[in-house]
Amino acid sequence: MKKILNNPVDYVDEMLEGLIAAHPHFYRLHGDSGRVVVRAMPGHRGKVGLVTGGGSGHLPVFTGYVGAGLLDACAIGDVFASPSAEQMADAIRFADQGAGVLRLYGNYGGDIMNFDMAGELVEFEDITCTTVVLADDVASAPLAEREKRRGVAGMVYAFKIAGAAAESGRDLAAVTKVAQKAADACRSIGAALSPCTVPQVGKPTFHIAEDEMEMGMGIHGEPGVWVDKLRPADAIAGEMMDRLLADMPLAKGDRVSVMVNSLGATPPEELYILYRIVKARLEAAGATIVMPLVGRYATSMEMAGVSFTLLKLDPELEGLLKAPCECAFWRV
Amino acid sequence: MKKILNNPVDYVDEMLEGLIAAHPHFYRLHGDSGRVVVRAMPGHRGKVGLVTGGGSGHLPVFTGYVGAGLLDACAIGDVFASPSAEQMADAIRFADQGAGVLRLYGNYGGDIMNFDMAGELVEFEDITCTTVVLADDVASAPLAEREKRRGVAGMVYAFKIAGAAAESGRDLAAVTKVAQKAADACRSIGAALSPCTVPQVGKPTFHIAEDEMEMGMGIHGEPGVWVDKLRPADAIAGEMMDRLLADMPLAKGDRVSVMVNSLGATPPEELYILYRIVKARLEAAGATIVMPLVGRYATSMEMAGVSFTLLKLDPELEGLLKAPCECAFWRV
Amino acid sequence: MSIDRAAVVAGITRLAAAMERDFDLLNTADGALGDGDLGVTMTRGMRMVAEGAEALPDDLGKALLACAQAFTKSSGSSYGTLMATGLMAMAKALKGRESCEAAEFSGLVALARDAMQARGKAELGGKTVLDSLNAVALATAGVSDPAAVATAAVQGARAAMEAFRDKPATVGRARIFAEKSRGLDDPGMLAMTEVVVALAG
Amino acid sequence: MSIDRAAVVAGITRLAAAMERDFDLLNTADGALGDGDLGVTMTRGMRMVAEGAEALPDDLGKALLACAQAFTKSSGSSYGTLMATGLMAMAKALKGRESCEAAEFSGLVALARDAMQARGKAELGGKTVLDSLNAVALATAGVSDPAAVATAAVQGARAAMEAFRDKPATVGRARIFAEKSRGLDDPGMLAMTEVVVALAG
Ligand SMILES: Nc1ncnc2c1ncn2[C@@H]1O[C@H](COP(=O)(O)OP(=O)(O)O)[C@@H](O)[C@H]1O
Ligand SMILES: Nc1ncnc2c1ncn2[C@@H]1O[C@H](COP(=O)(O)OP(=O)(O)O)[C@@H](O)[C@H]1O
Ligand SMILES: [Mg+2]
Ligand SMILES: [Mg+2]
Ligand SMILES: [Mg+2]
Ligand SMILES: [Mg+2]
Repeated sequence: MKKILNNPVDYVDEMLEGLIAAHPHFYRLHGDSGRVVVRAMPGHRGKVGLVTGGGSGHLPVFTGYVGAGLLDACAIGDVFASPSAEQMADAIRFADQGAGVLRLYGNYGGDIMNFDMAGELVEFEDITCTTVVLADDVASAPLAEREKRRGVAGMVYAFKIAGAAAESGRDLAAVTKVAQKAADACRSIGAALSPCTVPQVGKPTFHIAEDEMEMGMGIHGEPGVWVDKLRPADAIAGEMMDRLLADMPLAKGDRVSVMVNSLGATPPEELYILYRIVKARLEAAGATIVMPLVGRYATSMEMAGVSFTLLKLDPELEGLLKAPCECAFWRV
Repeated sequence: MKKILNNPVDYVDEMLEGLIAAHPHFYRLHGDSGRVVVRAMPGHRGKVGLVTGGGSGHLPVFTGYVGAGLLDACAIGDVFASPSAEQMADAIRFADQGAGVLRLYGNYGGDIMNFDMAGELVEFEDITCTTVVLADDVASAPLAEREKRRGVAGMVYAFKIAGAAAESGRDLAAVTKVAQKAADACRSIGAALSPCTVPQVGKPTFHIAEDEMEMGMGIHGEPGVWVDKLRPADAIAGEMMDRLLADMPLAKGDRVSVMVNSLGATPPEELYILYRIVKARLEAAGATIVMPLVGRYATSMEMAGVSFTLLKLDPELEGLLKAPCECAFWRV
Repeated sequence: MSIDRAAVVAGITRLAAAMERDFDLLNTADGALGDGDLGVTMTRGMRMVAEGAEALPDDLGKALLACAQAFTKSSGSSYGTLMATGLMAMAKALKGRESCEAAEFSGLVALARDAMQARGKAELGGKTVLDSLNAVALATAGVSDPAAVATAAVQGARAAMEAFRDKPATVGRARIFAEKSRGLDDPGMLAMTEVVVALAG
Repeated sequence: MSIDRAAVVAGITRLAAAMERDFDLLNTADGALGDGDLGVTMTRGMRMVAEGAEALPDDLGKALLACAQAFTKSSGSSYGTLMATGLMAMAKALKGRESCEAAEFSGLVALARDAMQARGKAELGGKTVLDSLNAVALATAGVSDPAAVATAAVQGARAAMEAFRDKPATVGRARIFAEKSRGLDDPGMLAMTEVVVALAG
C-alpha cells in the first residue's frame, strides 16, 4: 500500500498542522512540544479533566476525540510510539480545571510508564490524577488475565462515557468509576487483511499472504489467534461474534452498543455486510442494540481489516453514551 | 487489496441490508426493487424533491446522502453500474411532494439515459422533473468541453446546496437554478495510487505500478492526465491545486469551500498533510476558506488516492452550504 | 399475414432462446474493449420479457410497453436502456392497435432508431446499434411481403456489421480504445444482428 | 576524589559521544526482535542531556533531575522512560548535595534499579536492563575507591550480559518471541553496558 507523504520524520507534525488548520474551532496545540492537542473551547472551570495519549496513526484515535463531551487534551507520539511523559504532563496541566484529571489510555508498556511518570510530574503541582487503562482486546490474553489485554477500539466508548460524565459535573472519583465500568463492559476483537507501513520504517510492518487473513491481530500487527485463508464475510463476522460472546455472554433483555470498525482501508460497504450478522447474533442472544457505530473509529492508517467492540450497557452507561458530544470526527 | 464479502452477486443487496439495519432512523427501502433508498423521515408536503442515482461502491455517495437537508431518494445500481430507469422512477415518485423533483447526478452514459427515461415514465403521473448533471472533473475534458466532464466528488456539494434550498421551501425552478449554480462553481481533480476490485469481477479493474500514481484518474479507473512516479505529498497537492486554479482562477476576496477527499484506503493522516498545501495555495490566491471538508466523502471502495474539490461561493451558496443537514455520514 | 399478439409472443420465445445461447458470445465481444456485461444484459432482459409474455395484452402498443418495462427493470446498462427506448417508441406508434402489417416494419425500426438516437445522443455512423437499425430500416423499406421483410432485415444487419467492422468506435466505453476497436465487431451491432436473426425465425 | 557537577558534566560528554557511536549497534540489536529504535532513543536522549550540560546547577539532585527531564522530552519509548526514571530516583537521593563519594555509587544504582522496576513492573531475572543494574549494584557494593568502583561496574555489567544471553526474554516487545531471543543479547542490557563503560571513562 502506497502512502502520500513528504519526509517521513515530518509525518506526525505535518498531520497535526493540517488537522488544526482544517478544524481550528475544535483543536489547538498546547505547550511547546507541538504534540499536545487540546480543545479549542476548553471545558468549564471545575470540570474533571480527561486526557489520553498514545501513538499516531490511529485517527480518529487519539487526537480526534478531543472535544466537548469527550477528551480535554491528548498527547500524541510518533506513529505507533508513546508520547513522552513531559507531553502527557502538559496535557494533564491543560485538562486540569481544579477538579483533577482522569488518564484514560490503552494498555501498552510505553504509555503506561509515561503516564505514571507524568502523574508524578504534575503531583508537585497539586493536580490529582486517576487512571483507567483500557484492555478490551479479547484476542490478546485469556479472560483470567484480562489485565494483560491490549487496548483497542473500546477506548472510543470509554472516551465517550467518561467525557459525558465529566461534562455533567461529576467529581473525579465518580468519573473514574464510570470510566472503569465502561472499560470493564467492553470487549473487542480484530481481524486484519493487510499490513500497514510506519512512515519512518518505509515498508509494511508485517506480512499477510494475498489470500489469507489474521483473526485477533492487534492494531500494530501484534500476533493474533490464527492465520487462515480469507473466509466469507458471514463466517468472519460469526467467528468474531462467537469470541466476543464467549468472553462476555449476553442474556435476554441486555442492552448493548456495538462498534463495527474499519482498520482503515476496508470500506463501509463491507462493514455493512458484516453488520447484518452482528445484529442477527446480538438479537439471537436476546439483546437490544443501542446506537450502533459503523465506520472508522479507531484505525491503523491504511491497514485493511475490521474490529468489533461490544459495550454492555446499564442505564447509567446508556445515558452517558447518548449524551451529546462533538469533535471533527464524531458528533452525538 | 482484499475484500470482506460473501457471494459477490449479493454484495449490493447485503450492503443495503446492513446500512438500513444500522441506521433505520435515516434510511429505508422504497418500492419492490430493493434498490431505492429513501429518507426514513420524508420531507414535508410541498417540498421540492431531490433524487440521485448511480452505481454502488462509492459510499457515502450516493445512498449515504439521503437525509434531511440533503437528498430525498436514491436509486442505486450494482457496483459501478447505473440503476434502472424503473428504479429511478420509483425514487422520483417517492421524492415528489407535489412540487416536482430535481434529478441531480453524475455525467455517465447509463445514468443519463436512465434518468431521462425515468423522467418520461413519471411524466404520465404528472410529476415535473428538472435535471442538473454534475461534470466537475477537470481532468476528463478541457474547459471548452465542460459538458463532457465526468461527475466526481463535487456532487456532494451539489447535494448539500440543492438539499438546503429545497428544505428552505424554494420552488423547483429556484432549487434547480441554485443546484446548477453550485455544479458550475465546482471543480475537482483526483489522483489514484491503487486500483479497486469490483466484487463480481474479482480482480482489480486496472493496474498502477507499486511506485507509481496516476494524476487525474476517474473514480472507476478511467484514464487520467499522467502516470508517473509517486511524488511527495506537497508536490502532489501543488499540482492538483495548479490544475484546479488554472481551470477556475480565484481572486482576492473570493470565498471557497474545499473538499480534500480520500478515495477509500488513504487515511485521514495523509489528507491532513495535503490540506496544509491546499490551504496555503488558496490563501496565497487571496481566497478565504469556508467550511473545509477533509475526510471520505466520495470513494471507490478500497482504492487508495485522493481528490480535491473547490466550490467557489457567493452569499447564496455559502448560506445554503452552512444550513443544517443530517445523514448517517455527515451532519452540518 | 399480419403481426398480432400471437406473433409477438412467438418472437419473444425465439429471441429469449437465442439470448440464452449467446450469453458468452456477447459477454466476450463486450469484454474485448468494454466491461463484458452485454450477454448478461440481453439474457437477463429477455428472461424478464419472456416471463411476462403470457400476460401480454392484445393491444400491441401496451404489449411492447410491457416488454420495454421488463428491460428497464432488469438492467441499467447502456444497451438495456437503449433496447427499452426502442421498444417504447414502437409501442407508442402501435398504441390502440391489435395488429400491424409487415410493410410497417421498416417504419417502426426507424422510429426505434430515432428514439434511441435521441436517448443516447450519438450520431449515426458511429459504429453502434444505431447503425444496425438504420441498415435494417433501409433494407426493409418498401418491402411488404412478410418473408421478404425477414430476409431483407437479416441481410441489412449483417451487411452493416461488415461495413463497420474496420471503423473505430466513437461511443460508449470502447471509444477510449478507438484504434484498438478497428477490426472488432461492435458488441451492440452483433447483439442486434442476433436479435434480427432470431425474430426472422 | 568525590563526584561533583564537573564530574557529571564530564561523564555526560563521554556518554553522549558513546551513544553517537553506538547508534547502529543498538538499533540493530533492538531490531532483531523489537522495533529497532533503541539507538534512536539513546542518541536523541543523550543529545538533549548534553545540550543542557552547560546550564546544570551545582546541586547534584537538581542536575540529575534536569538530565531525567531531557530524556523524557526526547522520547516516549520504554527505555527512554526507564532511563529517566532511574535518573529521577538518584536525583531525589542527592537533592541538596553538591558532591557524593564513589562509595555511594552502588546504593545509587540500586535506587535506580528499584525505581525502574517499580515503573516497568517487571521482575528481576527477566533479561532486561534491570538485571544489568542489579549486577552493577552488587559488583560495586562495599567498594569505595573510585577506580575500583569503575572497574567493578564494567565487570558487573558485562558478566550480566554473559549470564543472561541464553535465557528467554520475558518483558517488552521481544517477549512475544521468547524462544528466538535465546542466544541474543537483550538490547537494553547491551545499552546499559555501553553506558557503564562510557561513564567509567
Ligand atoms: N450513446 C449510445 N448510443 C448508441 N449506442 C450506444 C450508446 N452507448 C452504448 N451504445 C451501444 O451499446 C453497446 C454497449 O452496451 P453495454 O455493454 O450495455 O454498455 P455499458 O456496459 O457501458 O453500459 C455498444 O456496443 C453500442 O452499440
Ligand atoms: N517493563 C520493563 N521493565 C524493564 N525493562 C524493560 C521494560 N520494558 C522494556 N525494557 C527494556 O527496554 C528495552 C527495550 O527498549 P525500547 O526499544 O525503548 O522498547 P520499545 O521500543 O518497545 O518501547 C528492552 O531490551 C529491555 O531491556
Ligand atoms: Mg458493457
Ligand atoms: Mg455495463
Ligand atoms: Mg524498541
Ligand atoms: Mg519503540
